[in-house]
Amino acid sequence: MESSRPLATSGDISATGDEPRAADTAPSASVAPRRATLVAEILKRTGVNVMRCYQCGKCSAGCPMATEMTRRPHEVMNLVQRDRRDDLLGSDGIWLCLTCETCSARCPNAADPARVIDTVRQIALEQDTTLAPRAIGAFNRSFLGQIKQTGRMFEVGLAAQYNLRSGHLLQDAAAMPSLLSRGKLRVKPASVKNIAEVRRIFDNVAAAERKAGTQRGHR
Amino acid sequence: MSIGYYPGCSLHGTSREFDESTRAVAPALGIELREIDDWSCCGASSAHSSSHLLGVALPARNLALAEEQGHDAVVAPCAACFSRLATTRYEIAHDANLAEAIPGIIERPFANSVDVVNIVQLLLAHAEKIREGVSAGSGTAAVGQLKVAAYYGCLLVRPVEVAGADDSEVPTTMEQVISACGATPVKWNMAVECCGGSFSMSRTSSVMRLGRAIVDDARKAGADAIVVACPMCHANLDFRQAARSDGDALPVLYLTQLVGLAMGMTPETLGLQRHFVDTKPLLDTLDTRAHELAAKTQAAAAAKTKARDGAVV
Amino acid sequence: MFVCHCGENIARTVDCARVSETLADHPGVVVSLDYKYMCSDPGQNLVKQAIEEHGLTGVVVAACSPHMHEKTFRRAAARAGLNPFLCEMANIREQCSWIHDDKVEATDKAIEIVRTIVEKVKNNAPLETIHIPVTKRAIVIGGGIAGIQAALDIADGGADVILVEKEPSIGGHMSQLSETFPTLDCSQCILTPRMVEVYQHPRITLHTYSELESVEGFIGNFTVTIRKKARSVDESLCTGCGDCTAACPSRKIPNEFDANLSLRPAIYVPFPQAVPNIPVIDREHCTLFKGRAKGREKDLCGKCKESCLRNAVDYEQVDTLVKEHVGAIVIATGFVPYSVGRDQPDGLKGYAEFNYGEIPDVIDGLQFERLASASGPTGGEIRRPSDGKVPKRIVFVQCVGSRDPEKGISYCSKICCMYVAKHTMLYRHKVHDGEAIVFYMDIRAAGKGYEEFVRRAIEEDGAQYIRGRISRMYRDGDVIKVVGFDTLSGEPAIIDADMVVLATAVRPHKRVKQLARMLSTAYDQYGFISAAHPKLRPVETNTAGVFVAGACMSPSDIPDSIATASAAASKVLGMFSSDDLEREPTVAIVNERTCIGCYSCERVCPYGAIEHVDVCNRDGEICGHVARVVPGVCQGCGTCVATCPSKSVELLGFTDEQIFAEINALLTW
Amino acid sequence: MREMIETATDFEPRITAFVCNWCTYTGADMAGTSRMHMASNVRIIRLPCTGRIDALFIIKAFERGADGVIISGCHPADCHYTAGNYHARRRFIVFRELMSFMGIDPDRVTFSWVSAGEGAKWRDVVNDTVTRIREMGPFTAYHDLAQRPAAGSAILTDVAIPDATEASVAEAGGES
Repeated sequence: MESSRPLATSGDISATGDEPRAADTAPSASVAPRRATLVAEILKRTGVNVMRCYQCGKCSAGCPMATEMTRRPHEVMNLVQRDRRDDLLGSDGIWLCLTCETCSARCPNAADPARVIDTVRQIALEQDTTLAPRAIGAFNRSFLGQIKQTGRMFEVGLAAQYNLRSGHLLQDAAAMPSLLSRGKLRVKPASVKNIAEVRRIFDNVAAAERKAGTQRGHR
Repeated sequence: MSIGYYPGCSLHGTSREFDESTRAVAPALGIELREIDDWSCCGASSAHSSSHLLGVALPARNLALAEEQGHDAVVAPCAACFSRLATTRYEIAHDANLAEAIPGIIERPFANSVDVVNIVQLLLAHAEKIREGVSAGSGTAAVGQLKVAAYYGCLLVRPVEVAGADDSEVPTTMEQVISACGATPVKWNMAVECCGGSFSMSRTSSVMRLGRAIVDDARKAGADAIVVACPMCHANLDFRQAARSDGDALPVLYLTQLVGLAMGMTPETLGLQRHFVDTKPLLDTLDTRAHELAAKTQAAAAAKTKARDGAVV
Repeated sequence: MFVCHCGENIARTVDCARVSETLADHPGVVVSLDYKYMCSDPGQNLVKQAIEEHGLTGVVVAACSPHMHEKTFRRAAARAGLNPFLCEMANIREQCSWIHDDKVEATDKAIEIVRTIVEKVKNNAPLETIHIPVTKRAIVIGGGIAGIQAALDIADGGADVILVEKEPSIGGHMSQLSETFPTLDCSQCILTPRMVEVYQHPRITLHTYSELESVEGFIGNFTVTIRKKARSVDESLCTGCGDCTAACPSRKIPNEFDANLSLRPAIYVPFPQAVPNIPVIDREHCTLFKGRAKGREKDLCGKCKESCLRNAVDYEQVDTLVKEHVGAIVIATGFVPYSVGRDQPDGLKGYAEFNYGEIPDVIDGLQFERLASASGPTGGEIRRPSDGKVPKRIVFVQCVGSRDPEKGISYCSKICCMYVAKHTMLYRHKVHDGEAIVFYMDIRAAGKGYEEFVRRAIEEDGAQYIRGRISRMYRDGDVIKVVGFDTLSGEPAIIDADMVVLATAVRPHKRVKQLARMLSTAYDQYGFISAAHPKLRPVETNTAGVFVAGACMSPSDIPDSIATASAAASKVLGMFSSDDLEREPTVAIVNERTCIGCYSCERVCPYGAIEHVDVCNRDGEICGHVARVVPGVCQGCGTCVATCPSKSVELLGFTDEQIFAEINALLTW
Repeated sequence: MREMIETATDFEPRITAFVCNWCTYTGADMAGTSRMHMASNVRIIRLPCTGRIDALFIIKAFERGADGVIISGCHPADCHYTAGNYHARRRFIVFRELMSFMGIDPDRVTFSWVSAGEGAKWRDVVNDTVTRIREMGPFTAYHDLAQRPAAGSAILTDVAIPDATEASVAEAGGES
């Protein structure tokens, strides 16, 4: 008499996006897969509901970088709410965030702007690595390259690689002697003994992400 | 209780004085630190901002090592390392799927059983020992004259659920350690404002601007120096501000260095010579002031005794 | 058996025709039909006709929740000559059609629901409505503007009223206000005459400095106990001359009436127009009582008593308990402002980013009212508390606490938008070169003349409104740095203010939960009293005979408070208009033949409705005793029924037979 | 019939809910008013108060084929009748032991407090209970016992222990 059915939860944000519902719903394969809304995607990745944001601007008020951004944190939240993907992923606001978490600590609605911006950055990189400003992308790539190579970050090498990648060839070059004289720079990198293990972590993460269908584009 | 020591990359490089002072202070407080064998980089913000999973997996390897090596807790003096390790511990504890996936990814058994503490929490737990050391009288007299601004920055107070500070906006833990050292913490406004953190290299101009506001407010509040517990904060407030054109930089001490000075260690042991903003003039001035003051007090006491004796006679 | 479509509400997911067809075959069902709107007149006529035509002995209406329309259909049945308690409702809307999608499934469920109720009705017995007498006196708890209005309206309507106020004077928060929006008329000028009227009204008994201690009884027949706290001044002797107040040597106690912006002595009258104008000794701060509390044998002071020519000061006075019988209760306990400080009650957080309000010259709205009031600590001049300077730039911050779920309050406090606009006007009228800057999120000015009032503040009085929340404020030398963001211009708004006024949230009084429990009335997660129905019964509570008025229900301004107070008063007067009340006969009865007189029922009865009855034999000799339920007192919970070891108690309307019939109908192999 | 469609996965439990009129029934109404969708396996029996609930109601429900029972009333201290729910709670503590004795897994009964304002909580109680009972599978102990004499005399030679249970069930049912 009774058919089995999913226990839908009202107010579930995924209902407005097109997240897969319970597995036993009617097959929807015939419908062309539409990309999930940013709100739904962020909810799925982080559990943060961006619709909680009511645009009070408290995040932007406390943001140390707000003066340098053209898209401030509250505007980023608004662009996510309105699913303005292209405007958002191309905006400087997401790259100028320091992840200092001031916004999230003070957000009256626990809408966690820092986490949202962080996630938007990841979504951007998965779509197109060139979206990141050259300097910031260069820094991150150099940093991760270092870890893959030696298991630890080695500042001289990092600075050299970063300067090459960012095009700021001589940045802080003048400071090198004074850093050296203060014993602050190691000339030779110290490597982790079991470096193979660290490298496998990178491979395993990549494999896991491929499996989860969120493979990063620049790999 | 066995505490694993996670120095992190910075403490083996640009902020080796943080490492030196931590290693010097710990035994004096009866803390045995054992460096985690074969630790690797926590990935910092770079790993995390490229891949959430990588940002958890790299710290998890180190927590798994600590677990294997029999530690109950890990202390990470670097606030950035602390934040990554503590966030990892928090996220794995609150996400069953992640907890299941991690052992496979780091290829190690992992029960997430090791506590993560920062250097402020560790020192605060030994505040009584610090006070004993200070009252033993061997400490540098200058510390008693020192007025400092306790600078927490971001990672020691945020994210609120991870950092474990007593209050994310008006924290007092660092001030308590400073008071235990005999120095005076000033009331100021920038204790939890961001210094620019990881933008030190990639966006130096922003870091200069943010650091300047912090140093200026500390100066306005009457501080002789700023005390930090984060290599990035130190680099941004010391290295970057040393270069400011008005020359109005303030000495920036690691909390461990302050504790070391208070307990009578030499500036060299604590690596103070490695700073860009020279700390020597400040310490010398304060030292002189302390001695003058002591002499004055002594003279006054003597005069009083004399006067009393005179009255009796 | 009648199935309602409720327009599309039920018919959308329940196949009403199938329900009525299926039930038509059910044993005992004579009529089974469905109709678009059963609650409409034609729908009700269908029921009446069917009863008359077929001589029905029971009616089931499958429609909405019984809480919605049970009364409607029972009345319809009664008009057709059927005992109303033979009519029941099957809830196929709230608990079926509205919560399911699948039509087949929902229809099957609806059929099962209806079947159980049909089986129940087969076991229903005709019952007679119970009549209970009404005491035509009311008690009003709280002497603010809502309580004053309710008391006056009830008393003017001809019933006696007892007004209880916990403070030494009535008047409430309204007496502290300077001028009121949207007319800018003086608050005290319109309030004080009403306070005097209360004092002089022959039908109002006023108990100030008193609190409700306990309540017993039920609608129409409550017994309340009032604790009159020791005032230490004999009210019958005191003339209110003020000599004692002048004589008191301890004068450094924060003055609550001035929101702690001034000081008062230990024996004091809260404010000059207080009603009654009789002082009270604040025993917590009085030197004499502090000494006694520490066990000193000799009193340390006695100046007020010495100064009193009428010998009205009485240090030996103790709290007294007064018992009163009333028929109705009005709750009007008002509100307290949220404070941004570190210490907070359960569920709330302070504003660490505002340094917990510990920055001098950051004050709240009520404090600004006192600064602006002619009777306030500065005589109406706007001067900041720290150094008495006239602030040249004031930042007003809206939604502090309110609409801030992370701090524990999600709701809008409703009055702040308006009083902030008023504050900017008062300030600009008094300090012509002053800047009034308001940080707001939205302006909520829904009320007669309200939007115009806010526009006037902006257009004519030059208040500057910036849309955005404040992230942080800190003291920077002589000024307060207010770090905000103008979300409309997209620019940071960092302002050096001389003074900051926080429009803090409106919260229910902290003791109202305790009161609500005493009266068995519901309250929401914040502690505001819940109305019996948010729309249809806004001033009644779920406890019959208990009504509610003013800001203890939800944040309200003065007109709202007065409106709800008058509404509550008219409800009370309506109740008092007849000599007795009708009550549903859902009460327990004892089968005296099987009762063994163990009185287990008496132990569990929450209302004390069980009495002992002697059983006599044919010769009139007492041969045993049994329990009996007093129908007027019994509220019909049925706890005694489930407790009775000899199964001698039944709850009319919910008998064992009825419930087992339901279970049997619901589940069959 | 029932056995035929019941495999481990698509078994649909039948659940009877005994709820008080003032809190949970109103809460369930509120869930409806708020259009909160939920599993349709629950049938509500409205009582004035949880204090009215007799242990026999629950046993009767299981005897008549319920796979699970929900008992829900006002929160402690919020009872419309001041203290009915306290008495109910006290009674159920004793009752749980009786249930195990009678061969009913106490986990088949959900006790909860749902106030008139907690429509969402009611939805969760319903959905959680349905999920849990679905995992536990159908409650067939009493049904099997009832079927046994009908199935043929051969089974009557079975061990004596189930018969003792059967007797107590018959008693419980017989009193209704």
